[in-house]
Amino acid sequence: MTLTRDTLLAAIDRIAQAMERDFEMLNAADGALGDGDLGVTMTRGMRAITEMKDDLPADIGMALFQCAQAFTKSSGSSYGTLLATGLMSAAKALRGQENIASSDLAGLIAGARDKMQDRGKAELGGKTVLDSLDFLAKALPGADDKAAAAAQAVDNALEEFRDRPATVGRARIFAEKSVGLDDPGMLAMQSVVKAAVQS
Amino acid sequence: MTLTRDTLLAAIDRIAQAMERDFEMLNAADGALGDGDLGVTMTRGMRAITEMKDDLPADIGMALFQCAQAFTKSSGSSYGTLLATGLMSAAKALRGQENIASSDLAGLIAGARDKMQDRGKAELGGKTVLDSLDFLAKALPGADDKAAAAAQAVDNALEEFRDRPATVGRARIFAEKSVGLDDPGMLAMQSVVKAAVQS
Amino acid sequence: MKKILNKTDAYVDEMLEGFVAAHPEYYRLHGDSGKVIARAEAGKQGKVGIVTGGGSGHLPVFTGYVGTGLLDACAIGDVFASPSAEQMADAIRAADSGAGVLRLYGNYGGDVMNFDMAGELVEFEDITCSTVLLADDVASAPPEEHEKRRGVAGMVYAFKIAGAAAEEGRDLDGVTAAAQKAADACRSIGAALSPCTVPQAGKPTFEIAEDEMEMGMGIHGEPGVWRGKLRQADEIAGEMMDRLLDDMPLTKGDRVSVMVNSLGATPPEELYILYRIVKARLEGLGASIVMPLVGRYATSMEMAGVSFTLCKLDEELETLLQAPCDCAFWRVG
Amino acid sequence: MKKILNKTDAYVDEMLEGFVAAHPEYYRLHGDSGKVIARAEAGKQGKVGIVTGGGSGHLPVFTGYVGTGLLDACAIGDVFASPSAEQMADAIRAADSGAGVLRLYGNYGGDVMNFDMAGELVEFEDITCSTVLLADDVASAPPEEHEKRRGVAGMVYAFKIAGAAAEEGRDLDGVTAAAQKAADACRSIGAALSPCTVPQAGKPTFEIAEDEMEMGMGIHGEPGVWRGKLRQADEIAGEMMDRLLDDMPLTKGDRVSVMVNSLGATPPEELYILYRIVKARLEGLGASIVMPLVGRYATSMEMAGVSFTLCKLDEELETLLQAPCDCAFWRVG
Ligand SMILES: Nc1ncnc2c1ncn2[C@@H]1O[C@H](COP(=O)(O)OP(=O)(O)O)[C@@H](O)[C@H]1O
Ligand SMILES: Nc1ncnc2c1ncn2[C@@H]1O[C@H](COP(=O)(O)OP(=O)(O)O)[C@@H](O)[C@H]1O
Ligand SMILES: [Mg+2]
Ligand SMILES: [Mg+2]
Ligand SMILES: [Mg+2]
Ligand SMILES: [Mg+2]
Repeated sequence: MTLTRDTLLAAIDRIAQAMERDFEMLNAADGALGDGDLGVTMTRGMRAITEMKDDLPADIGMALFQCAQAFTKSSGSSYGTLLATGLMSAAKALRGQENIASSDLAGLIAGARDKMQDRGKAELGGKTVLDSLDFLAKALPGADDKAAAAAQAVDNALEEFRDRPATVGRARIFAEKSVGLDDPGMLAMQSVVKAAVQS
Repeated sequence: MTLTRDTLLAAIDRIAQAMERDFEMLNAADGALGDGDLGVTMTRGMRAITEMKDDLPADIGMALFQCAQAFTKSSGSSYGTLLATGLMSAAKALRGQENIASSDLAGLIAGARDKMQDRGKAELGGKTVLDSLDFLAKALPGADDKAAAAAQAVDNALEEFRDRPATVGRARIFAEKSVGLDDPGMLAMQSVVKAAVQS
Repeated sequence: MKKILNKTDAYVDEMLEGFVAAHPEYYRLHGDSGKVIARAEAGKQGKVGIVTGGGSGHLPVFTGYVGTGLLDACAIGDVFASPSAEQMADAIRAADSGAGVLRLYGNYGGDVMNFDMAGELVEFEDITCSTVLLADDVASAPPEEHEKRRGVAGMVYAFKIAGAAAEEGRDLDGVTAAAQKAADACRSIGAALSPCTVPQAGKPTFEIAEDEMEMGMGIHGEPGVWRGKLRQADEIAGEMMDRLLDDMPLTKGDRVSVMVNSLGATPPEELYILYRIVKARLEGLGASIVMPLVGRYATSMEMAGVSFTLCKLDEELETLLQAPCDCAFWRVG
Repeated sequence: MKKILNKTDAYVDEMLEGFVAAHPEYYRLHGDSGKVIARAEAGKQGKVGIVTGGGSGHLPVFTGYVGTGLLDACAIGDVFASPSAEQMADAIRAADSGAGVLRLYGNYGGDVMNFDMAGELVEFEDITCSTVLLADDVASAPPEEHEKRRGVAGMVYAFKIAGAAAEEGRDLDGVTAAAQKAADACRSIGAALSPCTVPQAGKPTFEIAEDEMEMGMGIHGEPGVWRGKLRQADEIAGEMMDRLLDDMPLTKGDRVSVMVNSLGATPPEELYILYRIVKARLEGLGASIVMPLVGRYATSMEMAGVSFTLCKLDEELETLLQAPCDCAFWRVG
């Protein structure tokens, strides 16, 4: 299986829909210990991408680059900025190609994770979106069914970190209260990944 | 029957209680077309009088003068100022006396009505407290049972004016809407008079 | 709406205590009623004094506008209640420096009766008083009965203009005439989205549904001209401008100042959204906007809503409006 | 709480349109993102530039403080959302006049990441940047982790002090050092009574019962240190002062400025009631209050509540604090 501009366009539609559906859930999850805007960030970002998606080039690197640009322009929230940073990392690696081999996915995600870590200056294991990406990067290489493995990985990450305290972002101010609560950024990544791999 | 300092003190207690009881009712009546503070005005005023009532002199004129002073200091609302103006008028007439003959009541009320009219520059028949006083002043001379006549007069005044439009104060801005609504100042006078004459 | 206070009966006294403590360079308590504020440094000897008075709960109105080029003294009542005649007389005394005192205040029954009584009191002390009533709220009576209207935010223009005239050294007649001209040049209208709570009453001044607004409502919650669904900002601004311009048409070449005022809770962000329309309307007529005022100039504690005021200027009014003034809430020049 | 607006998506753009229209003598839009505000007249050539940035909904923070003796430019995000790195880079460009630019803003993840990215962008254009983060909210982390704290109203002191240092002609290091000193000297705490509504979210940022308050709540509705029954003003002020003074003890002879700030809906009347206690506490310790600020300096739209900020002064900070400044919301000197 390889991913192309068409696969990307279809995934964008599904992710955009998922974000509209999860708007309240993500706001609420973020609002428990933070400022409650994650649903706003994600719907705005995906709407911005949806608006320009017909103009995306076949060059999948360029296409991801343009998606990242559209997303950042729509807001400067932590999550949006981190996602765009991750997309840029993948975009750079893919520049000039018209498709992504599924065997390259794990490496692209690991690369995104590292760049996002540089940007946000947070540790792995800190109960953030970084950990979801880390689980993804580690689950994909050995898996035959990449879609199922990815869906499982984001679930596992949430499971694994639920009872740990937050250490990053607004929520770390309330580290104890965060025990037992899912990290909103990990929830968002769960929705994104599940929408992306569905078909 | 004559009225003395003792009668006055007892009446003050009853009126003060009536105003506490009618606090919400008077605010609501005033709030329908005005600023909704008549209950506040009346309770504040009566509390101010209650606080100093033990020091009232036997000279009934001086006593009423001091009541008027206490009431005005407690607020400068239209109604408070008018009531105090009326009390001052009676106080002047009674200066040096230790009691009020019941036969003098009508004249004192008529005098108060006139001074209040000067102060507020409103016409009689305008659906205000002036009309309640006017009804009182006219009902008392012929009546044997002054208490019953007074209670009847304030009821009659309300009855008579209920379906007329307001022409004075905040409510006149909504003259049409005021048709069918009781004037809050007339309602307050009804409560005051009924509490005063009860025994 | 919740409030931060101690005993409701102490609200105004404690407020004034903090007020003079926070701004000792501008304000001081005068006399011993505890409810009269005068300038920290009295105006020039021989300057006409200007006093105002009214209920608390409208800051910066009334007492905030005591200051250079503005008012000399202010009598302060309980929340939304007129001060007493005795307090007003004290304010007049504080403002007097021998050249007479203008009483400049809103057209409300209690205030009128009490300022009249106060005038009678100080007459014995040979203080000459004049009166100008603000009656700028177009929602409160038709044009034929404009003298019955309530006074609202337009009083800020009158304070400013009269204050500048007095500072300039005009005599009582001159200051009174300038104040009257300013009062006549102002038209206001308000729209409320939520009530406020008078501490002593303990509950909101009125009730209004979550999706409703009221056009033309008074600053104490007096009813307006219609109540209906909350509309979009541009529509609200459009109707408010319609009503003001119906009452005082403006045309090409007119010069006008405009105030877009928050009644309290409404944040400046929303005022700026409204101001776009106000500006477009006035400029569309060919009028020029002079010194627009967008902010909280006359409020009702935590009421949500806005008012617009137009003040049509001739050369004299414009010069006086732009003259320097200084108080804790407003500075020009 | 109801809002006056048009389309929620247009809220910030329309707000800024009205903002520059109402105050053309102070502000102009810079660049073509529509979300960068610069001084109407650029600062002196060779002056160190100061930029800030952050979400909308906090007026006068952030963009209101662009002005003489204050900031040079500001990047504006959506309500409560960080602006993008590109907008921040634009603001840095607007502020630069060759002497470097200080990035002075609140410690929030999105803002930090984006200002870092913006710095990387303008490095290519040979603009040198320095950074000072405001982290004054004592409720948001214990003293040992003070660098993790959120930035709240203390930023107003930092803007003022850094702005005066830049206006004085100090170089980038000097301005940065003054800003850092100001940031280190500030401690804030807030207490919220009601939430506000982010237009795009359409519902309140949090829910709180009619008789409850939350101590230590953040300006975007981030949770505080306790939630409980609404207390009396004097108790609230007492606890807020306790928490500030625990974190930064003051003693006889200390000089301190204090801000008693409304988060939006809370009217100035209530701030004055609180200020009595603030003043008594500080004077009781033998500290002297310099230039108390009581009003709306940093808000969250129509949120009801207050914040207190202490800014402990040495001679340098006091001089810079009292130097002249001028913007549409604040003027000193
Ligand atoms: N520095 C960081 N490094 C990694 N992930 C982060 C960082 N900061 C925030 N996150 C992630 O972003 C989520 C919050 O995003 P968002 O609501 O946009 O934050 P904010 O509103 O504070 O800008 C968190 O749940 C976490 O997963
Ligand atoms: N000028 C007036 N002359 C006679 N009565 C008046 C006048 N103004 C008001 N009133 C009476 O006072 C009542 C309202 O009193 P109040 O609530 O104190 O007024 P406000 O709050 O407007 O000062 C009215 O119902 C009316 O009976
Ligand atoms: Mg968030
Ligand atoms: Mg009333
Ligand atoms: Mg009243
Ligand atoms: Mg956010």
